[in-house]
Amino acid sequence: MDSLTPAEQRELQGRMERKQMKDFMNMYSNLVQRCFNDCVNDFTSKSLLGKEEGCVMKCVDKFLKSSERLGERFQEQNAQMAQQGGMMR
Amino acid sequence: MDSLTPAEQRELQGRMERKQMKDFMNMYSNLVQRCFNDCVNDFTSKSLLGKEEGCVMKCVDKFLKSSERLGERFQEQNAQMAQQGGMMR
Amino acid sequence: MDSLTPAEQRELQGRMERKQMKDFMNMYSNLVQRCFNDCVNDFTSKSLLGKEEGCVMKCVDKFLKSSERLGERFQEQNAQMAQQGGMMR
Amino acid sequence: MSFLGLGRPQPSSAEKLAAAEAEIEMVSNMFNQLVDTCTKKCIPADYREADLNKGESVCLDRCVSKFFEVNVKVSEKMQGEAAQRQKSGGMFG
Amino acid sequence: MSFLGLGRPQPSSAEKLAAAEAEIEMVSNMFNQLVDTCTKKCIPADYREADLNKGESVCLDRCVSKFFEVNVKVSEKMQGEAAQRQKSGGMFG
Amino acid sequence: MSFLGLGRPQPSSAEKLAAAEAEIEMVSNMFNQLVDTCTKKCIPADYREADLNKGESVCLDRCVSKFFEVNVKVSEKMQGEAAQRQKSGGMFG
Repeated sequence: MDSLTPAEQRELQGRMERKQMKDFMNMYSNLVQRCFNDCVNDFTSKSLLGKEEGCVMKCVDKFLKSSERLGERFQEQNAQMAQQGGMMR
Repeated sequence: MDSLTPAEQRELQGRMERKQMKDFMNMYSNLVQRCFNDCVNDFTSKSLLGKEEGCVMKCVDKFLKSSERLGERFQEQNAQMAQQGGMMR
Repeated sequence: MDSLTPAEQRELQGRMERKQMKDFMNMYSNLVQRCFNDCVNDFTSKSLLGKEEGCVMKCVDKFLKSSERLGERFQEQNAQMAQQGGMMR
Repeated sequence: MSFLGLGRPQPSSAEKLAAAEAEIEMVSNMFNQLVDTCTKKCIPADYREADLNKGESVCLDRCVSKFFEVNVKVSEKMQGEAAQRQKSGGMFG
Repeated sequence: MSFLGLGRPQPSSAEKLAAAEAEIEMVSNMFNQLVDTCTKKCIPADYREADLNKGESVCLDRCVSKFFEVNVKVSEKMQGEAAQRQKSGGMFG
Repeated sequence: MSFLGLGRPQPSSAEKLAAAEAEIEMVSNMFNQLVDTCTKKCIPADYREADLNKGESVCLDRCVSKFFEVNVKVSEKMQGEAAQRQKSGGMFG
């Protein structure tokens, strides 16, 4: 990556920002889909039941904490692998 | 969105048309995958059985009717939410 | 497709190569996800068990062989359909 | 139409377009997920008849309503989390 | 190669390319789904041996054949639906 | 950072950017799959409490470790396959 010119790095930076935005939106909608799927199963009412809402809130919390922990471990492993000269050696 | 110039609106329009085409293709292939998955389970023959074909046809019909109904409700809810000043208030 | 100019064909070629690279990466990560899902279920240890590793290796092998066979059949069917004048006639 | 706070004024033309596009894409993705989720919840996989019956139709309507409600709850919660995370510099800043 | 009627003559160069690209992408997506669907239907998840056995091979071949047949049936049906929908202006015009 | 051998010097600017982008995208996709896979393996779907408990945390850590190990094994294997396939001209050349 160090062989990119400054202009190329700026372009890459821009693309990465758009990608981050897209990733965030994907993460958000996966989160909604998963928590909806796991928590909402009663369609005899039009509004969320109290226990469904509680489940969704705990699901979101748990998912965010998991993602954060997984992100930390992922970066550690990635750094370790980079030191060993990449996955392919 | 009203802050876009006419040229920007045309560009956005074009991108949206390409997106619609892509969405249609995705919808189509999800439909095929779902109906195939739910209806085709016999691999002792090379051709579709009569009951498999009947199942696929009803599956497609039902999926299109569901999507249409979901589309109507989605637009109603979206309009209602826009009136209340967006999801974020 | 024969109505494309040489310049258009080169541009299309380039896009297809980028798409192939993307397809390969998707195939690779689906493969990892599937084999991980099916083979790794013990989280009392930090390293892969012998039987987990064996399962992953056989899973990869089997998946590559399946994909190859499916690719051959797919091309045959596609060619046959093209002769009959396309899916839509 | 201002979902998750996208769509606020942006300087350059490319950025304005990208923001508008992202907003439309978000709504469209949300619809696709709604279709996926609610048909799975409400339509049994045996397909006995081509028409939606009464029970299925009502289930779909309620599913849309609950799906929006969950989206509102989750996005409110995420905004709170985002504010907290902005300092600590987490992965989804 | 004219899947779902894509690929008819288009005026501008960008549109021609987009149509050709869409056609190739459609075929490629169809293949990816085929792989996903047919391996799930035909390959048991225990992976006792690295090779495809006879039963798995035959199942894969028949799965491809049935997958194409379903695609033909569904796309014929969708064309009928599309013609009907064009007047009423539904979501998938 | 040289995952699957991407990132080697490329002539044109567009190609260099595409390679760098592909590399970043690969790492990012891998993370997304890791999140998907490991939360499904380690977090039960009943959500009794908002916090991660000890067992869930340890399971997530080990899941990451095993997920990387599987990636290394699979990519080594694929490199071998790729070398073999290059002659026969298979689909994933």
